[in-house]
Amino acid sequence: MSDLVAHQFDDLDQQTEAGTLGMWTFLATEVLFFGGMICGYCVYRHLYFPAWHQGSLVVDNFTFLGISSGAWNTAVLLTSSLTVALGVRAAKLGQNRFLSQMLVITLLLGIAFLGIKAAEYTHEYHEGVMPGPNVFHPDMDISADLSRAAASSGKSNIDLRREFQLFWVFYFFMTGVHALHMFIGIGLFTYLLIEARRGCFTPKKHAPVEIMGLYWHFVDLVWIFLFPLLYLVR
Amino acid sequence: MDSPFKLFPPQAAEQSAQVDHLTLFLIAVSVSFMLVIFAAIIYFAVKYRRRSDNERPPQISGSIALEITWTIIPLLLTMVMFAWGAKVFVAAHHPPDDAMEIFVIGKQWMWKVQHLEGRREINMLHVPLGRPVKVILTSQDVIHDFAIPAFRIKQDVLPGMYTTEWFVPSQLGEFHLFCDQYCGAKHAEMIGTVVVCTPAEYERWLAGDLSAVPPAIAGKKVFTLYGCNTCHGQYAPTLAGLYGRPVDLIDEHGNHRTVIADESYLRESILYPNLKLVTGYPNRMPSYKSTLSEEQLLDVIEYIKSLSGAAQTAPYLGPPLGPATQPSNAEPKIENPPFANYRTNQ
Amino acid sequence: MASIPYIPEYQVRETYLNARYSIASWLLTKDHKRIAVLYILSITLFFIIGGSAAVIMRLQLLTPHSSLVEAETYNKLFTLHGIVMVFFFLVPSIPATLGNFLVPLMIGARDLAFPKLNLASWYLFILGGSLALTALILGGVDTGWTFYTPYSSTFSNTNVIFAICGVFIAGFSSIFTGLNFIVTIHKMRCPGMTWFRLPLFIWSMYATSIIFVLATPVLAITLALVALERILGVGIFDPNLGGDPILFQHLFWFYSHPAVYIMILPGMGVISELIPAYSRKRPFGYAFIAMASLAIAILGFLVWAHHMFVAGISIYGGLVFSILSFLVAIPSGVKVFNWTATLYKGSIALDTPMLYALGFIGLFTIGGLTGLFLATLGIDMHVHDTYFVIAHFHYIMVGGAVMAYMGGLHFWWPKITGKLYPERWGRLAAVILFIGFNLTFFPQFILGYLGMPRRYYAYAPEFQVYNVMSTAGATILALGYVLPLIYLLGSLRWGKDAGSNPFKAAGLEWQTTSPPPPDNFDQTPIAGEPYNYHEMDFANV
Amino acid sequence: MQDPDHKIESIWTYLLIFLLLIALLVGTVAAATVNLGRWNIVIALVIAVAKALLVILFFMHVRHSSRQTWIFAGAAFLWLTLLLAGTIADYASRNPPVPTSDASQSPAHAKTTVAVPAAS
Repeated sequence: MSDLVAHQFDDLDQQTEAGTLGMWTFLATEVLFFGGMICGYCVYRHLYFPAWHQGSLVVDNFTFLGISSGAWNTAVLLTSSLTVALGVRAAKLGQNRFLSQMLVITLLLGIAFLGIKAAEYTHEYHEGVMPGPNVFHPDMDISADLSRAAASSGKSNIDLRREFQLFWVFYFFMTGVHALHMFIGIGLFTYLLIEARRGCFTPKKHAPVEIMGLYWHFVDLVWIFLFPLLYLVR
Repeated sequence: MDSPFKLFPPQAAEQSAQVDHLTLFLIAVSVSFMLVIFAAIIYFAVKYRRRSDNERPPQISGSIALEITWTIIPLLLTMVMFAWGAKVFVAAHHPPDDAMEIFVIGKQWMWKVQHLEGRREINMLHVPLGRPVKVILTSQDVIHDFAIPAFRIKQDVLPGMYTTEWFVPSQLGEFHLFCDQYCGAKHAEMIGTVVVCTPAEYERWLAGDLSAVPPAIAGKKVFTLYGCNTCHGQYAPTLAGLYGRPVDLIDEHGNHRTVIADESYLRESILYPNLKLVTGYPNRMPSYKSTLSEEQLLDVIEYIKSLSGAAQTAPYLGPPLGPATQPSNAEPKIENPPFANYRTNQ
Repeated sequence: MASIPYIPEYQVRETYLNARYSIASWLLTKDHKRIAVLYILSITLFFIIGGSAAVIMRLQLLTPHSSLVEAETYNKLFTLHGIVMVFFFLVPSIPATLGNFLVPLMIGARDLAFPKLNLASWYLFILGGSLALTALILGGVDTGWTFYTPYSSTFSNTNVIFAICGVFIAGFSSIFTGLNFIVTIHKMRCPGMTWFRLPLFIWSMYATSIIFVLATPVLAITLALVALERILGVGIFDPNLGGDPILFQHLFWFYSHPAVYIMILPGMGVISELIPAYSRKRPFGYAFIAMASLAIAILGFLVWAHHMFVAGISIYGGLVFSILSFLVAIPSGVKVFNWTATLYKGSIALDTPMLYALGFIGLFTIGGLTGLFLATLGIDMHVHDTYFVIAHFHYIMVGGAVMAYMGGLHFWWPKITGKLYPERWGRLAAVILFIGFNLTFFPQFILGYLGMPRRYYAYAPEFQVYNVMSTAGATILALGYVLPLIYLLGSLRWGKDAGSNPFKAAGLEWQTTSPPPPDNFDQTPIAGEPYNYHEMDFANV
Repeated sequence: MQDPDHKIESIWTYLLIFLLLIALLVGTVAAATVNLGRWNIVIALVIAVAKALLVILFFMHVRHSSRQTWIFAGAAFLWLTLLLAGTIADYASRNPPVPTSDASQSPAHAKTTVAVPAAS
């Protein structure tokens, strides 16, 4: 047995397949982890549509060059998925230099995503929409919008503000858990980059790149759904 | 009845017997299955006990016919159970139109009961024998559960929402009332007594408390106080005869649908006027969610129901009794000390 | 089995137990067998803690209004009992102990696919358990194991967040165990081990793992939302702040109903091994038992709202979930019938594990049939949230899962420790447990039908007679648990050495030595037909 | 065993998929600017599912993977559907609207009954 293969496996193929299947199983868990949140989201969107519409307008209002930061972030993550796919391909072909380059670009894109997200959070903090008894005090413009929405939906102002706050609970929770996954992804890819630089990956042994790539794609997938759910409630 | 080994609680409502019959059917099915299985196990264990340490029995790997048999027969039996159970359950959720109504509010840790004629009581529920009674439930804090074992009925009591249950008391006497959903420290003390009395006694009991204001009257005061009458009937839909009738609704895309104006609809329309718009009336009404207390809300709904005309009769529209008080602030008179039936509090 | 006559193997042979001795070699082990032993020790501790709470509760309920404990204390006790028993004993009981030990052995693998992850699971379990125990014992938690909102999120003033963190972390331990089993069963089977040659225990572990992986994350996220609600003071589930308490119940039972099958499916797997071994017969209807496990795992996800028939869900919802709940009874019935049929014309030895197995069938049958009462809408609206429910799920959880665990522990004890347990003591304890169990829990069915609500620290005097019976039974039951604890520990010191296959059972795990070597098999085995009792030469095992 | 690794896509496939993804993103953003009522969410979700499928099938190589991978990926989404369907079915069926055919008896919106209810 070579030292590439752990003692419990018969050969490299078995080890690779087990690793890949393990990651897919883990991703199935992750789908239901986010699924619980999405279920709560659906129920409250159904019950409190006007407030959620207002919330989504505030989220979507933060723009660069006239385009919502959510759309920018989607583009950033889709690009990173491309570079990950190209990186996995390079690893399979043994193109180590290209692999390292792709990993670096992926990392930069991941950091860019978190940077944009941080800018959004800061902006939202200044708008006063962080949920919580002491920090939640939406600024003048938002309050005026809320009053109008309350008037047109027949809800009391206080109720609409509560439901509006509930939107922000879900917004920060869902994007926060997603951002946590991004941090973990960046950690994993830093590890991959170090290993790639040391030339640890060969066409025969590239499973870690492939498996962690699956994770990265999944985190991208979650964002593909979070974007329309949170930014585009119309 | 005096034996400590009772198996069934008293059958004190008309549906108690129906639930018990269903239970007896299930017991009969279960016991027959148990007997078959237990007898087989014991018989096999004795008959085929190992007689020598090196014994090798004949091998039987299975039988499709048997597998099909013991899939189909239980399936059919369980479908009978489902259908029968569903019938009882659905009946228990459809009160007759002439059921008298009683409001119950659960709070940590007591039951506040409000009779339509004005009498209020705590941890006691007086009901007349032989009349269908519909209890409308809501909670002020956490989830409770209004359970009367002798009536074979229970229903969770939720904050922010109405639930109902109904029964026809069929036996005079006092019966347990329990909170069945864990609600905090004194959950076990959130108990009370259901008193089933004859209709004549019930009338006398109702009349006993003269200072009480019937909810329909109290609701009328609230209705006038907030100026509801300035719109309803003119710019807004009339409320006379509304209760129990279908309402034609329209949504923002112009689609029509119809709902029955029941308590939940009325409650929702007072709290969230915009959610269900009546065809022909753009919304002008503000929400009263943070304005009205749960009790005021019940009063107003009762008043609106009293406008239905035919079904409801005179006492509801009579002149107000006693001094004009805000119903929600008036502490109900405590008829009986809490937890009186088996344990005094402290 | 080749005759190597004169070397006293067991003295020089390297086993997983004697390969190393240091404490570090245990705490850092990646050997699935050692991790299984770590789990056995830890869940025994949790069982003792949870059981002690139950004893105090039963004593409190001996009289209608006992002053043994205060109302608040009683509430904390049943919460402790529920959380510890459900999340830290029943859920990991068979999968993490017997499952961990046997899955690789039964499929002829050297270890689980991810040994480090397996060790991490145990550490997560211990971390979660310590957090929860700290919260439950210092200060206490009074929400009940169900954490119903808005009581848990707004009204309770106890250490809810700590307890939730503990359960959350332990949840990931379950997920990783399930993940490990799924991958191991898919990818690590030895040559010849096709899917329909898998022992039935493996099928049940596979079904259990599906539930671990797909249900547990929903509980984790739901509890995280409750914690968030408490920390931030926002109303996710509190109607006064715009939330909906019934949503919590949906999400909670989406995990917690399948979790019931996490507890019982492994038990069914153990029984499916014990009955053939002590009847010396191939299981009757092997494929049907295996497929019934999968059917239970999948249908089990479709019935969660039967816990909510009177909670305020729509009547239509009630009807749909009621009919689906009846469907899940069918595969359970199929299993019971097949086990019974396996006995027919067998060679039945009523040894300790078999006593537990037959006890399991009886108690599980009662538990399952009373489940039909609860699935019947018309009866559930009378007995929901009463002692009827308590009795029903204890028949499944204790009469089912714990009986199976005890049976399995005795059956594989020689394989795990290399020592035989004392057979007479074993039979005595099994009989005591069976009697004590029925005396404890059968009266509770009647109590429930009479209307006694659950979670009451004081009750109406007319309920007393059945409560006295129940408490008396609990005393016998406790004795039934203490006995095995003593004689099993004693057997480590005084027990006779077990050979490879003391019970003359079929299965790959009996073909290796007891205790097995660190790599399980000296050479990779080749699997034939399972349960090949017709080929076994019982005289020369 | 079907091994996903032995099939290597060309760079151009990846680039093409990437361009499709970006095009779909532009589509989502554009569709959100138009008010289509309840169709907005439908379109947004259909596009999201399309994007997800592209990523899963091509970037995650499920297209060339074993049946087992398909089952695992599919099972996760099936279970998510179960959770959503069961929960939302309850919310959607509470207070069910009465079928319109039953509503023949003078709906309350009829303006003919002008009465001031609280003529106190």
